[in-house]
Amino acid sequence: MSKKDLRVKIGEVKTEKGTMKDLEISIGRIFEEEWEEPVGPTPFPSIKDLRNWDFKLLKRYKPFYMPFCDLCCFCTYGKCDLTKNKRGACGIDMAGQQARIVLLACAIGAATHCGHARHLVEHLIEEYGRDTPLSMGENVEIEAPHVRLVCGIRPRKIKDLEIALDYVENQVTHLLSAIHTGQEGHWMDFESKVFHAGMIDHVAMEIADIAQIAVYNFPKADPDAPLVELGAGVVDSKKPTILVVGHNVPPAIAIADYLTKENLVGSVEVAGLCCTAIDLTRYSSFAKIIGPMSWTLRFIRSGLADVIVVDEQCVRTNLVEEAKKIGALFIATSEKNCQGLPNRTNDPADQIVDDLVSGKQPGVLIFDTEKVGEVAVKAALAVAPKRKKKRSLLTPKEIIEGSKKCIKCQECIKACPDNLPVMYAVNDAARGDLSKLAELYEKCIGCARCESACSVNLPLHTYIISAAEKKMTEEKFKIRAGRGPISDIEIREVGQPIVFGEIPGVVAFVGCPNYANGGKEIPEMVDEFAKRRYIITLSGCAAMTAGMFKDEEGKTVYEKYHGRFDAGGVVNVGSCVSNPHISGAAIKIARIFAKRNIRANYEEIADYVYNRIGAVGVAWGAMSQKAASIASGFWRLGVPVIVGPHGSKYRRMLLGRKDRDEDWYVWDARTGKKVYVGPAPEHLFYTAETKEEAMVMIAKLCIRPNDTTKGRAIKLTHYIDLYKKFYGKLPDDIHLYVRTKADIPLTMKDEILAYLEAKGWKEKATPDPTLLPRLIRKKEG
Amino acid sequence: MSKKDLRVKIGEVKTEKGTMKDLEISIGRIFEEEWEEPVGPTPFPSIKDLRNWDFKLLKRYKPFYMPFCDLCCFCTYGKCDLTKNKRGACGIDMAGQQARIVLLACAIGAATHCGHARHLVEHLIEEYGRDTPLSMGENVEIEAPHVRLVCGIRPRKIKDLEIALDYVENQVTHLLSAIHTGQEGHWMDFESKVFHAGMIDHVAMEIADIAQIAVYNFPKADPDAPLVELGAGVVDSKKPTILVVGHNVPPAIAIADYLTKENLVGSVEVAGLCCTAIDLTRYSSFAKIIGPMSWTLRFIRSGLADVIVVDEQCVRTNLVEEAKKIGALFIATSEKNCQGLPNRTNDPADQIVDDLVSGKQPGVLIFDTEKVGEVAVKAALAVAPKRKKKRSLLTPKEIIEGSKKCIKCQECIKACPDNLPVMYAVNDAARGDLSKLAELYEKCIGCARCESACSVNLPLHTYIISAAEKKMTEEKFKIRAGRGPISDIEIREVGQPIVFGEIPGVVAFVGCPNYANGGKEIPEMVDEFAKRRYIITLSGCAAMTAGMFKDEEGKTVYEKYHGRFDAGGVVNVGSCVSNPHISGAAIKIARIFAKRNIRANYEEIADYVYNRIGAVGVAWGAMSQKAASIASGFWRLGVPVIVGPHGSKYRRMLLGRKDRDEDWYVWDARTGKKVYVGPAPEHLFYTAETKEEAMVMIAKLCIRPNDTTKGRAIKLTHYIDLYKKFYGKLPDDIHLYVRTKADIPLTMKDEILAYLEAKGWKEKATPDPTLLPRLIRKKEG
Amino acid sequence: MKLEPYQKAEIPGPSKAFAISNAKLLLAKIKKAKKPLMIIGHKSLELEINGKLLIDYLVEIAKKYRIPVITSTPTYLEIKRRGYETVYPMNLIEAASMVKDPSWTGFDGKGNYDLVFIAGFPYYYEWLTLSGLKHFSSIETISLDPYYQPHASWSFPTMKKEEWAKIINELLE
Amino acid sequence: MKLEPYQKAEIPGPSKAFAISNAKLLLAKIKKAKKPLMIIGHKSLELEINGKLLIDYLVEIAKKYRIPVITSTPTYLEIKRRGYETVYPMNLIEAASMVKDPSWTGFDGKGNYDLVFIAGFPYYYEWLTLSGLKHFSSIETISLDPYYQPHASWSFPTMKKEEWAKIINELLE
Ligand code: SF4
Ligand code: SF4
Ligand code: SF4
Ligand code: SF4
Ligand code: SF4
Ligand code: SF4
Ligand code: SF4
Ligand code: SF4
Repeated sequence: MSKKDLRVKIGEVKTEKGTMKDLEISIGRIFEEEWEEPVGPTPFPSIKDLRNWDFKLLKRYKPFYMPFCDLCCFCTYGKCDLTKNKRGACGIDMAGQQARIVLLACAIGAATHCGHARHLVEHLIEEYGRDTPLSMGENVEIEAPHVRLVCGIRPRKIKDLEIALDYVENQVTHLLSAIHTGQEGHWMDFESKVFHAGMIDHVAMEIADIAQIAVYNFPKADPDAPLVELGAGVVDSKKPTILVVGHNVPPAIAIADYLTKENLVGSVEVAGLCCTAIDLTRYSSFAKIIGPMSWTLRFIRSGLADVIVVDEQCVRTNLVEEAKKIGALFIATSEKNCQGLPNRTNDPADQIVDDLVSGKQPGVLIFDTEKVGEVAVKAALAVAPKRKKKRSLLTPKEIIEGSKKCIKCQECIKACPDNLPVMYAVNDAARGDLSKLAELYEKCIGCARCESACSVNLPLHTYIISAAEKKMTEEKFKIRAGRGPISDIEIREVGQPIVFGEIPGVVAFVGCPNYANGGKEIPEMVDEFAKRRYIITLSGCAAMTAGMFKDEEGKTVYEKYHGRFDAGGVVNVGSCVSNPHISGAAIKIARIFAKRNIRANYEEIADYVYNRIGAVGVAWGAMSQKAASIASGFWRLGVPVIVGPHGSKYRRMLLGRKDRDEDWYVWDARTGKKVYVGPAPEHLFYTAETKEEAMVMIAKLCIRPNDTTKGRAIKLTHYIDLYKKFYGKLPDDIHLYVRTKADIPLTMKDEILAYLEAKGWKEKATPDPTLLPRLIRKKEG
Repeated sequence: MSKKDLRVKIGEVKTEKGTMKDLEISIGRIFEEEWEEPVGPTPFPSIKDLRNWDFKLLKRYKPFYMPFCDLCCFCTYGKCDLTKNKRGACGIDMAGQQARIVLLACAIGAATHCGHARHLVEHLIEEYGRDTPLSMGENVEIEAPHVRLVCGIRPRKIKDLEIALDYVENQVTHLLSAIHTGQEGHWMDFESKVFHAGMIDHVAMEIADIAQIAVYNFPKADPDAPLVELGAGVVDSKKPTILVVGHNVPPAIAIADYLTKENLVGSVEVAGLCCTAIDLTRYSSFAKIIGPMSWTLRFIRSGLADVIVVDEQCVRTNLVEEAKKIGALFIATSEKNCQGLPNRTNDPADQIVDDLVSGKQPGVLIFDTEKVGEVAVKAALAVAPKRKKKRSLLTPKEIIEGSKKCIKCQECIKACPDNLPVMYAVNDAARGDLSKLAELYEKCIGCARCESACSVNLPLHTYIISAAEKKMTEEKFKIRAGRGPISDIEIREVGQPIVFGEIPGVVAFVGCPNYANGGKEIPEMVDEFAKRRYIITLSGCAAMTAGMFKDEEGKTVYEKYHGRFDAGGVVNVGSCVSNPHISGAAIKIARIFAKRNIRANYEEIADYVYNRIGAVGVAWGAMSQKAASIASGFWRLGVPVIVGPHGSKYRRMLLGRKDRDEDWYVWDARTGKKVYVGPAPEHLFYTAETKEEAMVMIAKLCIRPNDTTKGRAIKLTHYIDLYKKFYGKLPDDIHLYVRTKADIPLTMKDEILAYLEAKGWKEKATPDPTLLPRLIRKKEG
Repeated sequence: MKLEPYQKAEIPGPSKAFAISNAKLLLAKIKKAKKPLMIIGHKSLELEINGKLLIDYLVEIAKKYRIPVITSTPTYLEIKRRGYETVYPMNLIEAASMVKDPSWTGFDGKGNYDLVFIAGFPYYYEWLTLSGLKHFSSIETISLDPYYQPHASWSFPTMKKEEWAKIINELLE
Repeated sequence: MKLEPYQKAEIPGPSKAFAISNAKLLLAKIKKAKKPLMIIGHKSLELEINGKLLIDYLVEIAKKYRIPVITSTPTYLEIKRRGYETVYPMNLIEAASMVKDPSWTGFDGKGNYDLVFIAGFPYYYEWLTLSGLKHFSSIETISLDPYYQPHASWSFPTMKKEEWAKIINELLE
């Protein structure tokens, strides 16, 4: 692919300048010549091109695999027992198989964003034309850092994105192919492919987001993006309500447009779950956000939605059934999520509305976005008076009566991903006390597995939300609408303090909050680090969750902190596909602050980010394959990621060994010498057991070899301070991070000096760090 | 994608006619105008475009799912228990999950062929230029039936294939994306996507094969392609030997070219496993075929290979280790299969050879095909005298001594995919009798799971092959080299007899023979149906296996039968990627014989094939994800597939219900009436328990609604004859297939008439059958 | 006597067959069933237990308790040869997909079967078919093989062949 | 007392923990171990058994048998508060990846541990870590949770808390 070779053969081309017949053109490269930045070594890199870089990381951060299952069941030779060092019929061993599973997850993740980006770009081109410019606003010159970095092209118009998408699809296909039985076998090469999947995933996401920002005129690098209503309680229950669910926003936008066109704004509520909600609020001032995926059943069963419109990704797969329960009408809009429904795309809108409202067809499939807008609104208006917000919530009496049927089999507890004490809450309920059920609401992730498992078919999830109904209706918060990219001005201001370490770090809260406590702990962590003047970036469901908590003054973190990409900022970039603005900020620092060439220059930039930019990702409740590939995109770029304990289910961690000095040498680009720089960053992929552990690790993983003494002192202050707070003592690895006495935080000087002495600490050098010998300016020896 | 929109923006284009600067072109469609065939309704169909057709098939052939596991472990919500009607945390149920797993397998399969095709086409373009014409020989006008049918384009030069590959990659990405948690949920839509994966897989395979046929000048629709040596015994053990393994032939061809260039033909043996072997023998007269994937360990452990060169697909994943055991040198050549080896692509050939031969690096990775040729040959010449065919086979004494260590734990039996009685054979060996071990050789599929499981680490697979060494060295057979496509002339001759049913059927033996008995049973079935004057087509490992048996006269089926696509022919089309020549023959019949438009006209052609062409696929030991997608490509085209019992591991069958009359109505295109046509074909995907059952079902599944009375009588003759042979009585469904008395085979007239009478049989109509109301020529009513 | 799949890796998941420990249990099942059915595979022609082929045991059970049998070829001919006539040729998975359908009326047209005995197939083939029935039907299934088939409702544990024969012989007494 | 994962779906595969049925067995294991280690999770601060927190039982065992403990925060503070000093702050999987490495010399620099007790983590977290150790190390692992952890070498079955407490109390006597 590095020589991606476009060619066209056509019978007839019509351009503004006339018609050409039987034109045939071959083009060796598609690189613009007018762009002054030289093409780096790896334009459109294939799987193998960055393998060396990956191996460098993988040698420092060895995978620790945790198989979900002793078996492999990938082909009809299987199942194969891979316990311990057994090999499967194809010759694979357990490490290989685990890495292969991780690759599968990441390939699915990357494919999902790529498919999303492709459908979005196709749609936008159809609606707005292929020449729509890709402006990210006045303050953003580097519109697509990932596309530039990886592909080596500079997209100017929306059609330029298609070249990059072709590349991503090509690579996804090769990656998936490597999973076939009897292909790759070595864990290390599987892991390198995992990183590759992550890299192209960031390209795909970036494409999706810049396309929609440009065309729909979402906030463009706007630190003051408006505050938006958030929570299960923000919907006006008296109005007809449309619920949009998913990630690919055009159908939701068509609904908003139709309402605007028909002067119905204010008469119909439009609220959303997951990223479609986030993206809709970047477009429309009247849309509302209910919450993340785990809020799906809560909100639907509350009965407020009259029409449910789903697009793709993170859409609970049995919503047709759930919609039926509450008499809501159901519209599917994506070819990736058809749910067996009749395709009504080519029928007149009114006929579809009739069939829905009359109950002839409780659900339909419509691929025409505009028609979705019309049908959804008309159907909502028509059905709302009829169904009168039918709900499936239950009265205390119903719950108490039902609970008495429990046979105490514990199946609910055993089915719950977090082993929540459902049975005990039910048994209390049978005795008339619903408080335990209501308490579960806080921790429950809305998966309904308990319900599905119940021996006597109690609607357990409904019990939980019914018991907590009051709490649910009181959930009214604010979130800052997704602002999109970080502006060049912001980068110019923070580039140096970040690279020098004076802003102690950039912490990105991303991914789903689909594990217990996610809801409470994310806002707490955000607050802690914003207070400490880290830069906090957020996206997707994590961004919502951060907003779902109010301090004593009734303020969410979005109201409490500013939205600039600067110390102490709480910066919601947008939906999941906005994540590349976070990684992209690091790339931009390399370009704008450090003047590195980024064009097709992945390895050098990753090396730069890895050694200099104290960024860390936190995915506190991530559950999806997309989350896996997003994380691996961060890893390849040299940004460590922390997950909650549930993250162990991703089946492997990438852990450094600070006890092995030999692992932590870099080249000094100035001298060509190998220099010990300490375990910085110590890990690349890490599960924290508790939020306290996570907070300590966040602070530590922001440490980078390039920190100035001032920067290192600031970072150590936070690390040590948090460590002391949560462990009651000094951390046992300070000596690895203190290079000279000037690195020591002033306020802890004596204590640390004593500690260093006890450890026999010696002064260390501060190099111009790199893992790439080719970047040494002076030849060694 | 149906409006696949190519656009180019370039700084500079150099063409033969000069240089253009800052050219920008937008092209709405890429369809040649000069091609007189009109563009059908579904050019470059997306996932949803053939959903209606799929649903028609799926309503007749309902999936019967057989979960491998009660659980789903696809995301970090899991594992989820889906037993019975439980739902996972994402809302999916067991039927949805099983269909999703099938889709995953098929997406992997399609991706694998697509990746293969892409690498091949890129390589050929690089080596031979993009304008290399795609000639399939004088007698083939329709060079790419699948590309024409699906994409609606007519590829003339190799570069034209890239457009189709872009399309396939795009669709693979969307399909994979549908597997993400919280996307598709309904089994029926997953199954429709399965069919879609199969369809694009045939496009991908076709691209790969016509590219290599055209460029490498493989036999072009040649019924008299040369006979080639086949078997584990055909290698001259005195010569330095290179073993090529995999599917993507360029590195093997580079070896052959280097030998030719250096005048070394005859001094070095080149033999192969799997499809690379097949494709190499289509190129080079001196190459030999060892056997299918299951022969891998046999041959390697025999020690004959001095150098092992692997490319991609169906390559046992621990061959680095196996090569080490016998001191063979190892070269990997594909980015999909790097095995953690050092990348030596940019080093001088002699230096690599030195490092290999000296043992400094037992294995290397080389992406430069030409360099692979040079290194492999030089290394083989250098190492052969040193290693002296070191083997890992054992003497009877060694086996007997070793066998005494057996602790009778049965782990070997429990680990064997076929529960072969390994322990009992070992225990006999301990008593000095190796005959049972030698017997296992016939059934063993070479997976080495027994070995891996053995509690006392006995090299059990080596025991088996050592005990059967004599037999192995006597394995010398012939196979006809892959002939490529079916010529237009052949189609013209057989089109009518096939469509009318006078040639009773086309039986395609495809896929791996990786289950016990595959080796014996495939040749037997081929012989039976060739004798009955069916047309037998074969590809890949099944084609090899068919050749691995000699009749009393010492002839293989390739020597016994002609190679024309005509009654009684045994037609090896080539490797796995040659499969589309088989399905393509059906498409060509529709075009050439019936004059249907095939361009972008999938549904109509599938309807044609389904109702008229008595073809059936047999995958008697298929194990791979590729086999799954190949099969599903046949299904969507209306061709049923039979697998052996192990095929149950594909986890679902598509079974018709002949007892439900209402399922078997078609439209009569002449009258617009709905007409009962009997269960023809009865099933779409079927496991046969035994070869006898398979043979009866093969004959039955060739029956089609369109058969003339003569044709039907012939088909029934074979069906009833085989049924009587294997069940000793008349089948109980003849009345469903006899439409008028003229359908009754003459030789069985009385018996069948009596049977019909007893069944209360009534005469039935013979319509012009179609499942598509739009094809009715006269409006109904 | 372990409740462990005979194919080591073919772990079913949380739901596993109950163990058959004696003939009484089998007898009770047969008695309780309104319409039992037996499906026999060709491995029954190879597996010898105490000098007698598995197929002989199975046919004797079918005869004694008048259980109709479904089988394929060549087993069909072998069963006929053993003088049992209530035997229908049908493929295993075809049979399973019929039995799964509550509206199927069986070979006598009088209604579907409610208990399926199964034995004598390649392990994985039987295993998967039983899985299909476990998840997608409410039919009770009993494997009569001398090893554990966890996807059945009931199965013998993987056991010594003599012990198996003892129990089966009791059933035949 | 079933050998069934506490998370219904977390079926390990063919290789499963042996059941701990009495205190003697645990005692023997401790005695035999050259260098035991205990890793304690924060759920031990929530789980009450017979009026006493799991962490208290665990710390008492550690104290009595002088087993060094690895734990994270906030558990670290809680263990210190209980007066046990041989406790090292470390993340569970970090600890597992160290223990897995035969060349790791432990906290005393004298060599790696050979027996790991583990308890008090979120079920799946402990489950997966144990899986990592099962497949990629030869360390013996014992789960002390009152429910079955099948990826351990040894585990209590899922059992009544009183029964669990009885056994543990015997160990503490
Ligand atoms: S992919 Fe390999 S290990 Fe997995 S089931 Fe197939 S042969 Fe076994
Ligand atoms: S719905 Fe809530 S309580 Fe029920 S299983 Fe899921 S997380 Fe547990
Ligand atoms: S699964 Fe149902 S019956 Fe069983 S304990 Fe839970 S609530 Fe009670
Ligand atoms: S890997 Fe998953 S689906 Fe496969 S056997 Fe294990 S738990 Fe079941
Ligand atoms: S994909 Fe669905 S069923 Fe599977 S593990 Fe995830 S939540 Fe459970
Ligand atoms: S190598 Fe042969 S005998 Fe051994 S497990 Fe595989 S198929 Fe069975
Ligand atoms: S696994 Fe090894 S020790 Fe056990 S029975 Fe088989 S040959 Fe003997
Ligand atoms: S037939 Fe099967 S084993 Fe042989 S090459 Fe094809 S997929 Fe591989």
